[in-house]
Amino acid sequence: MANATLVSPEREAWSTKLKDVGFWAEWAALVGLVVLVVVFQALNPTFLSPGNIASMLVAAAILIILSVGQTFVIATAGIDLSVASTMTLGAAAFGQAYAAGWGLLVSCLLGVVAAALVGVVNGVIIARGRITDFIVTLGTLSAASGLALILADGKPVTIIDPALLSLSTGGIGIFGWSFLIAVAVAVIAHVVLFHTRFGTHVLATGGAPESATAMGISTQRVKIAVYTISGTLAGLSAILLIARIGAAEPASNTSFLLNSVAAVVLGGVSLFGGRGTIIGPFIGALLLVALVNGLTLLGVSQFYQPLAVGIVVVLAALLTRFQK
Amino acid sequence: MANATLVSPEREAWSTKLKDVGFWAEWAALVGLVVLVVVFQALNPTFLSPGNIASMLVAAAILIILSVGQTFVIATAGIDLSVASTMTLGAAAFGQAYAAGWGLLVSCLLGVVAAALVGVVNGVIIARGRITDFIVTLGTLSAASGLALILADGKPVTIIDPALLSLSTGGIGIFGWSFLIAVAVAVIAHVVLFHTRFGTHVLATGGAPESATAMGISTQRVKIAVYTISGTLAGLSAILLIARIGAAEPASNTSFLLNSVAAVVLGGVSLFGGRGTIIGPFIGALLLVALVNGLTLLGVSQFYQPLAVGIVVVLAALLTRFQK
Amino acid sequence: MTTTRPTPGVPGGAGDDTLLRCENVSLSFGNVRALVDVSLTLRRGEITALVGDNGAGKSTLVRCVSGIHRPQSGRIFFDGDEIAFHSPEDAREAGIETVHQNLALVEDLTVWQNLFLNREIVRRMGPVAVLDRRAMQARAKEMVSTLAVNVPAVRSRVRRLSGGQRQAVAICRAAGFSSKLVIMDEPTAALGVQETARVEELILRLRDEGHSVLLISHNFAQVIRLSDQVWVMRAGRCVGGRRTAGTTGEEIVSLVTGAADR
Amino acid sequence: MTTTRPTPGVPGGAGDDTLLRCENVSLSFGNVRALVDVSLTLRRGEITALVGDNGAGKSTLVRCVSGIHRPQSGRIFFDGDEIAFHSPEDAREAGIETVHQNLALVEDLTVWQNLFLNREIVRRMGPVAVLDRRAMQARAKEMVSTLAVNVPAVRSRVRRLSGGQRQAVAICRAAGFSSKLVIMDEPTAALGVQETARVEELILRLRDEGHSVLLISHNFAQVIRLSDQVWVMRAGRCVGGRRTAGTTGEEIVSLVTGAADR
Amino acid sequence: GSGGSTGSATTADTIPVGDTAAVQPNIAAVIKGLDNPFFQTMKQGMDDQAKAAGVPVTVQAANSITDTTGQADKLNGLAGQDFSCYVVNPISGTNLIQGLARLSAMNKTIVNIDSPVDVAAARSANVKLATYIGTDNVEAGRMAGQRMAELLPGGGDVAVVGGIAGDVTSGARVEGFQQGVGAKLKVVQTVAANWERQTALTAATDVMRANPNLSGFFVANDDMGLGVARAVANAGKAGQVKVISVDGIKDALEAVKAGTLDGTVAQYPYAIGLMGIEACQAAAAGRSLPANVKAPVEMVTKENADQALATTPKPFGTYDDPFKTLIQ
Ligand SMILES: Nc1ncnc2c1ncn2[C@@H]1O[C@H](COP(=O)(O)OP(=O)(O)OP(=O)(O)O)[C@@H](O)[C@H]1O
Ligand SMILES: Nc1ncnc2c1ncn2[C@@H]1O[C@H](COP(=O)(O)OP(=O)(O)OP(=O)(O)O)[C@@H](O)[C@H]1O
Ligand SMILES: O[C@@H]1[C@H](O)[C@H](O)CO[C@H]1O
Ligand SMILES: [Mg+2]
Ligand SMILES: [Mg+2]
Repeated sequence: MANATLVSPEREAWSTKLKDVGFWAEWAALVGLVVLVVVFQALNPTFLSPGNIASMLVAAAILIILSVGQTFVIATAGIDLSVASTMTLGAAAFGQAYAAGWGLLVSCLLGVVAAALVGVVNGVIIARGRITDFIVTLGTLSAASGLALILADGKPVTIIDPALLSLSTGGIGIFGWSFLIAVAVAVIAHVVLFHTRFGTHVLATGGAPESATAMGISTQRVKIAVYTISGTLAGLSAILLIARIGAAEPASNTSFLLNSVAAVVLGGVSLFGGRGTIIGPFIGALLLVALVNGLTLLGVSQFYQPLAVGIVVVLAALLTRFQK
Repeated sequence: MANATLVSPEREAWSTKLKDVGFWAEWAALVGLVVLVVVFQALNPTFLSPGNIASMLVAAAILIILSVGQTFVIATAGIDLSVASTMTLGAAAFGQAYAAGWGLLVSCLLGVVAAALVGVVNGVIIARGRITDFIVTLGTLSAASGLALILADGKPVTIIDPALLSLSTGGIGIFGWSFLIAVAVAVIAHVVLFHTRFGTHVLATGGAPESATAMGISTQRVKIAVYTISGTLAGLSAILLIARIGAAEPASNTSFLLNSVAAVVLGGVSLFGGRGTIIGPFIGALLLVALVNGLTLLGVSQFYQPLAVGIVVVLAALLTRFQK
Repeated sequence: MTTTRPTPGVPGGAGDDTLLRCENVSLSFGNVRALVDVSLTLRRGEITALVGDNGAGKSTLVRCVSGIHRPQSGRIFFDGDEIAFHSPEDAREAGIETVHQNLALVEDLTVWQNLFLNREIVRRMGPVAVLDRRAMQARAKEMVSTLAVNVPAVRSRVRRLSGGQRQAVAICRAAGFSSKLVIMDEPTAALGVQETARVEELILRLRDEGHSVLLISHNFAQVIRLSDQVWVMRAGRCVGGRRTAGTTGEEIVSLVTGAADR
Repeated sequence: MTTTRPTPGVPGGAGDDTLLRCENVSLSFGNVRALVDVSLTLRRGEITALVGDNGAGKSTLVRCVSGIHRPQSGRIFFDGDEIAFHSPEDAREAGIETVHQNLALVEDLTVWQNLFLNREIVRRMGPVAVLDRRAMQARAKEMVSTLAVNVPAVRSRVRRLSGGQRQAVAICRAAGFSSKLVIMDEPTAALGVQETARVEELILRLRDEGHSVLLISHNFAQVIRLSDQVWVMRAGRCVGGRRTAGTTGEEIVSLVTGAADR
Repeated sequence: GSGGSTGSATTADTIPVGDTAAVQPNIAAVIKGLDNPFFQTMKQGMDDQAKAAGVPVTVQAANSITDTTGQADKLNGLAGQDFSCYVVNPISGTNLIQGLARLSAMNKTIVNIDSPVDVAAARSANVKLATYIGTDNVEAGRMAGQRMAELLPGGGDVAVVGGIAGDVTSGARVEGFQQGVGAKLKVVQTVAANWERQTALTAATDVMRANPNLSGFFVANDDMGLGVARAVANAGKAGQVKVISVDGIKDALEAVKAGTLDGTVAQYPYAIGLMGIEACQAAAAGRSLPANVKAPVEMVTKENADQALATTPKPFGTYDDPFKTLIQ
């Protein structure tokens, strides 16, 4: 085909790619994951048992979805510190609706809408108010968790729903439904980021906001959109969280915040914006979940676990350098 | 004087400065603090009582010192997510030394040295390994808190020491010793940042690393230095923390992390590096402490406090825009 | 040789073939008066040059016309209508493409992505519009090969290109979309001889194809070589205009430096 | 007119007054061969020009000499000794100041801070060395006023300056410190006529004061006007050298484009 | 423990020292964190008693149960105000010492509930506590351990899910549990789940994978306990792996009734909060208070879960409340 030959001489050879530091930086999470899997499997053969893989994948689902949302934000050189609290607010909204007897569907919808609204608020304040992302989402982190407490009056609502239960326990083979949802989210996100105009504009907004503006891209609208995406995905995560623990709690879920950012950065996405992949953060999230799973399987003492996690995170990042 | 006249025509008029958005951005924290003080005082006259001012200032001391360290790091376009854990490690080191009967002075020294070492490790990995600050300090966040747990075997050490107690309760007038120490740290930091070669190089490293390198500045050395400063100040904070809570605990002090960054950003320092003040973060820290204190005085319900904090933080940041 | 005062519509006579007219446009940044009552016109199908010292306000005027800044006072007419662009997108919609002095490229995107930035070619796939990468890459190759000597690969990121290669990309982009007016802010500043020659060819070709061009340049030889009309700015003001045919490099230099006033 | 082959030490005859000598310097970025066996020399007290198309490797060579890149093979001699700079600081210590093509300014610092970057004047106050801001500001004013036309205030941040004003600051910095060799990578690319004239004056003054200058420029008229020796690069190679007195703009163009080889 | 007295030199305009029951205390309380139903129930006990007695009470809480300095800040904020009695539930043994020293210097009444203030630290800082009302966390853990031993007479392997690593309360409960289980049961693994239900669920899943023969979990609080119970159910090991936790929140009682949870050591924060207010009343009335009051603790199992649920948040059994008579 004429087109193909036109393009092929420009396709960089794989050998060149392999020598390129940037390439390895983007795939550090994968290398880290593979190393981790090999080590853990050698030390404890149950690690790669179907049952354990299945539970790791389910455990990773929420983190993956949050990280995908975070990736969009970080690609615009922003950061969403409110993801975890937004998820909490979504859960609280769901819980109240469910407790009021509005049914599963309406409750799900309300949970997602509440979370999406936090995203919209983030986006509007950041874009129109031109305030640093960090401080705005730090503010909504606090505000959303406050709202969740107020809404739920600080009490968890136990949710016993067969549909939700099967969401967290059922699946196809070793792939639980919640993991499959996470995969679907990641695939859609990949298409949006790399195969739509919007995706290109997200990267341009992050990489060179002034240039994007000069080319007529409304960086404000892009900013609002990415925060809305992040909020909406936090809402979706809230449903998976409720399905998983069987309750809608106003608890703070702080560990999800730093982990979502860590997954994105381990996934090779620059915090300075303009570059990004979806597969990277996806693998980054798997890496973090596999790490804790493996350490627990090995029976590493609770005091040594944080140390081990810290060292592995730094080593995974260092991988990018050794490959040169 | 000849020199003075040479310079004076270039001194920007105050009226011009007041019209400049950048100027207000840098002073948003002060405006926010003044507004807050006026509102709280109107609602509850005990707010500005000497006793309450004194306790606010003491309460702010640790946050101020951590924020000063964080400012140096952020001025180089980095971020130190490990400050709070480093402080915890410093406290744990202090606790073990004290429990072993090594005396107050040696214990203090050990606490500071342990924390400074974490800073050095951060700096070396970031500078030499060229890994993103975020991921390295996220790793040391985890690793340092793990080390603290291991060192302390997960148990707090009660420290009953008259000298430490007077550090947290004594002072000059309404100024407690710990606040005075924080002021001294801030003054020294200001001199270092604005009146030494090192300070200029810090700003250059953050503002335009390639240009700084081209001018022969070793940005690696600067990076190592700022993380060491941040670690050392975290060690100093550990001593004040022990004095305040009367124990060396290995538990994490997570709230200090986000608060230290919030104080810096509210203080008008850009997370993109290259610009910074010390007075801004100083006031930012006071603002955050006054906010919680005021809400407590007003008896705002626990559930509404996070909401109020979130809204005020965003409003304080928004101030920068309304002033135009 | 008479000095044409910068009265709207007047320079050179005819008023009907005016494409762009600025009337008393002013803009200050704080206490820097970047533009002071600037009035000038630009004729359809011509190459108009804008010259002046560093800091004279040329780029600021360009940014007003291309929708980045909004003048604080004064009016701008384009193609017969008074315009008040709210964004660069409006200006591009109206048919004004600009090569900015800072190039306005996104370093982390590839050459073809930059060329089609906010002008992406999409294919409808059911409800969604998907980027037609292949079409854009093929078209990008064509666009680039007309201009550059060391042709940059259209799939390489702009970050990897040399200064001159970047300039070529930015120019390709402005020339590549059918527009009424192409503004070029110092398009050959970083270019080598061969590239400069190609850009000059391209500028002439654009004119011949009926586009109008506003060219900012410090290279007066080039200005004399290419332009039909020259406007001179000094310290934020438009201090004069000349038909190129009736002037010389020396006269322009004297206008730029203000020697003519003394 | 004989073509001087770029043999070290040979161009023009004498070998003793050689300040800089590159021998077979090569450097690749991935599979981009930016420099291929480049050999050239630069004489003490002369202005040496380096010309070539965009992407020919000029800036890369400059970065090797000023300590930013290290050549993958080949040797560089400066002032009689073989050098292997580990950092730009080493190069500055050795007496090489550079005006980089990207200017190497820190936008958030003021003009005077940029001028004295890593060359700050300090006062000892007991154990600590405190910046002498007043002295630096006064000195900065002097430095800037020799060059710029629209003199930027030395206390304003570089972010606020126009492209030309920035260039002026970068040149002032390189010229302001006594150095053996001043390298200028396209120093007048963004400058107006008056500024260009001043920079050319400055370059000549530097030479007259005994400094050596390496000038990169796409403006061949300027090269002919200023330089004593011209080296030509094409696609990473140094393809020829000429004494300026014995060449013409046309010959240089033909060397640059490769027409001379055909 | 001597009763504190209301009024002091610095607050001369308030009610003078008096022995009449009509003297009403003005109460401030600082507790741990309201994001856990345990503390909300505690607050509910305080509010109910204050309402019944018609005394004002202001309840403040730390941002979370790790926020030691934040809690100290809150106490300091309240210390400057005109309260006569302070009810405190400190996060650690010493984190409130500084503020308490200030209160003692002003002769305010201090009632310590739930977690005890460190005795040595209190002595050295001249902190005078009017009374301590609370449960012994080691004791609560021990009860859970004994129950676990009863449930697993044949012995076996058990695992422990704690709160945040290094947390004092969690540590005390785990210590008690280990004392209580006896020699037959072996604690094979201890993990930290940060007081989060989701984290506990994941950790318990992993622990069961690592120890296929596991027969029981001790969990440091109910919220995490419910997550662990779910992990057990998900693994299809319901009934096979026993789960016992601590607190006695409503959802946990229901889970015990339903059989998903095998037991919870109910601490009755409601009673603790209520008695805290009563203590203030008694002190204001000039009565002398007992130094140590043991709050009720019940092992709730399937047998008595109905009873517990019927009276929740109040204890279902009878318990000794020495303050009742003092404020009569
Ligand atoms: N965003 C801005 N904020 C403040 N001042 C500005 C800004 N943009 C331009 N200026 C100032 O306005 C004046 C005109 O600048 P402009 O960039 O238009 O000059 P120019 O004619 O394009 O110069 P050059 O030939 O150097 O590019 C200069 O003094 C410049 O410092
Ligand atoms: N850091 C880098 N990484 C990869 N390629 C580079 C890098 N720097 C330069 N190059 C490539 O090396 C070649 C030479 O570039 P260089 O900047 O030296 O050219 P130049 O002669 O200065 O051109 P110009 O006149 O346009 O400034 C170009 O093809 C460029 O794309
Ligand atoms: O006593 C309380 C509760 O058990 C809570 O669940 C965790 O923190 C402890 O201090
Ligand atoms: Mg310009
Ligand atoms: Mg170059």
